[in-house]
Amino acid sequence: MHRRIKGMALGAGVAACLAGVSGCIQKTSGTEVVGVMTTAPDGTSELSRAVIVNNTKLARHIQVVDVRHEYAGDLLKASLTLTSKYEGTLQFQYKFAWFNDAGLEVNPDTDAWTPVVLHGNETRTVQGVAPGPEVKAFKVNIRN
Amino acid sequence: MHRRIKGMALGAGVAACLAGVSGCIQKTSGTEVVGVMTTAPDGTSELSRAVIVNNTKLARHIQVVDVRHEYAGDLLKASLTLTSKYEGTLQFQYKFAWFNDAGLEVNPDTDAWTPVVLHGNETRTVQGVAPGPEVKAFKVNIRN
Amino acid sequence: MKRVTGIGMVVIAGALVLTAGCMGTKVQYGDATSAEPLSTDFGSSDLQQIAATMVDSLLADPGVRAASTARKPVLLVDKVKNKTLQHIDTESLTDSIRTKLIQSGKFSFIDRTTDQSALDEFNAQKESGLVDPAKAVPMGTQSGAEYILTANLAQIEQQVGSKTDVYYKFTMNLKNLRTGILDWANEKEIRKVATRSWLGR
Amino acid sequence: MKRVTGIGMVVIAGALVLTAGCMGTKVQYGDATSAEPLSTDFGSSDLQQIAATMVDSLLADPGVRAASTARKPVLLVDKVKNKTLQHIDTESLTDSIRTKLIQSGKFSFIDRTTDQSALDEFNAQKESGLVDPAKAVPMGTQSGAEYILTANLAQIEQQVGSKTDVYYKFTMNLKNLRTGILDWANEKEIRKVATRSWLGR
Repeated sequence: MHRRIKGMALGAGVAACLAGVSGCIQKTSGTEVVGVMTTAPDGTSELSRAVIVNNTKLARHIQVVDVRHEYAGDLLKASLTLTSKYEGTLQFQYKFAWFNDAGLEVNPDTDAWTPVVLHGNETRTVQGVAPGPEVKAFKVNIRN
Repeated sequence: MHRRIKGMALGAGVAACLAGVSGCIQKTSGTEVVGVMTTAPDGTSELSRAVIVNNTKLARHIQVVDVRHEYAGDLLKASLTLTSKYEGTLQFQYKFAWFNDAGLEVNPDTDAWTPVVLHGNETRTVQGVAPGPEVKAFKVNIRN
Repeated sequence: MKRVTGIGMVVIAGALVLTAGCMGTKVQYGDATSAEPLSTDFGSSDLQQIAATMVDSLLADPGVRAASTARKPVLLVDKVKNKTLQHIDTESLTDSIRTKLIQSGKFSFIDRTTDQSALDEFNAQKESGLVDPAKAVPMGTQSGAEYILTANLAQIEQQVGSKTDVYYKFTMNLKNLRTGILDWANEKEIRKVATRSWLGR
Repeated sequence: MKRVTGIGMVVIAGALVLTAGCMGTKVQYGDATSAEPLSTDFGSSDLQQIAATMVDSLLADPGVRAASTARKPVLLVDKVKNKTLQHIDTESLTDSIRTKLIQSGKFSFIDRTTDQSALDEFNAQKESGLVDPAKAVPMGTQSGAEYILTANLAQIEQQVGSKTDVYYKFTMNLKNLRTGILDWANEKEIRKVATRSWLGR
């Protein structure tokens, strides 16, 4: 009797393992942050930003609290301030993409996913520098 | 009989260990101290500070009693006075981060967590020197 | 008695079929820029992170920017001193950094590792008799490097129980050949932690 | 009896499958600046703490500041004298210190460890026949060091019963080559205590 229960438990474990290996759908969606430099008729330029949440569970944990920029010479430098809303340690990754005036991506597929570790409720900035002076907009993908 | 109790104790120990490995949530949040240099219209500059408590348990033990600054040449030097409210020995770590005028982090990811040991009810200061003259604000994370 | 053993064998055979049916190799294209590490060895994501950090820092540095506004400085990438215990293709790492810097349009690069091919072509143009001397490229007009990018890759590995902790540090310097001064320096630290466990996750 | 053994074998086989399927190594990127030590050996956090202390002290020192206001003094980092019993990559430690000091913009550094690469490039510019002499970088115009940063790393280890206590002390000096005087000195002490226990943690 005891042995049978043990066997059933083992069987359930094997099934769980197989399911884990063959993989039910793993969510890889996240948050997208878009920043576009717009130039007003009087010559001043400003950054308009948008945050698109595709994964509400991740967005509950990581919040984009600020999007800033400055120019390093003629290169756009973008900075995101991320805050963890979670008490434990969070692991996620982000990737920058850069776009020119015509909306085309500059040097596509060259920016890589960068892993970040956020400790409980920590606030951190992640930065990226545009690959060229023609960049007028950027996009940051965040996922875990 | 004794043997069985020993076995059960071992089992419980193993279970606790496994739970530790597979990880119930470990709180890694702490306290955040922010200091910003603001320059008044008459040219005098002063430090405005804020203490953000994310972990009430830690905040009951470690209290930030003072935030001071001075200039070493053109480099901002920040000092935090921490007091332990606990009778035993406390172990925690802190990390500085530095920001420029535009709010962008200067040399991100280069400051490291520094461990500190506070004996019962001890008061200690921790210091940091800005990595460059462009620094106008700092942030200190404290966690255990 | 015999019957029971037969059932046992059927069960074992069934298990084998199950295993054989599930076992198999599925091959797919993955994300080339993925940051999901498989081991603590130096991997593609580490290479990409290091290259991105170095390029961003070099492009944004005020001192380097000042030197590269009037005209593009000529750079040479030196071999990376690999102080890890692994065999790492550090040339691949510096190739990535050089490629991104060339694409930025802020720097000029020369490459001494392919000088022999250039010399072979110059010889062919002069001595093969095939090339019109008027169309041949004159020799001895190339640029020399004004700066050298030097780098170190260090590793600290600690293993305790079922946990392996590997820390990599890549340090890069820009050496000005005229003054000998290191005009720029930056480093990138990476930590990878492997935990062996009996319960998978 | 025999029947039970057969079932027992199936159970064992199942357990083996379970183990093979579930056992695994989880690899993750960790916080590169983490201060959670795994052992009393010299680790990445010790390196970072020492580097931060030395840099902060050197930047804030009034005497050094006075010397670096008119113009940047030229420094050279000497090899660290490693007096511990461990193999420690002390160059990686001084690399961190040098990088932070260069980034502060207060000091100039020369690097004698990469002089050979510079000489190779000078030779290539003069002797390969590829480089236009007018574009070549003139040799013999580099700066020399005015200060040398020297350092010692000492260790005291004590082991009693299940307790291991390791004390590290890093001492750094700034030697003025003109006067021979040590213009600045600082040290950083680190203690790591390991307690072996029977209950895992």
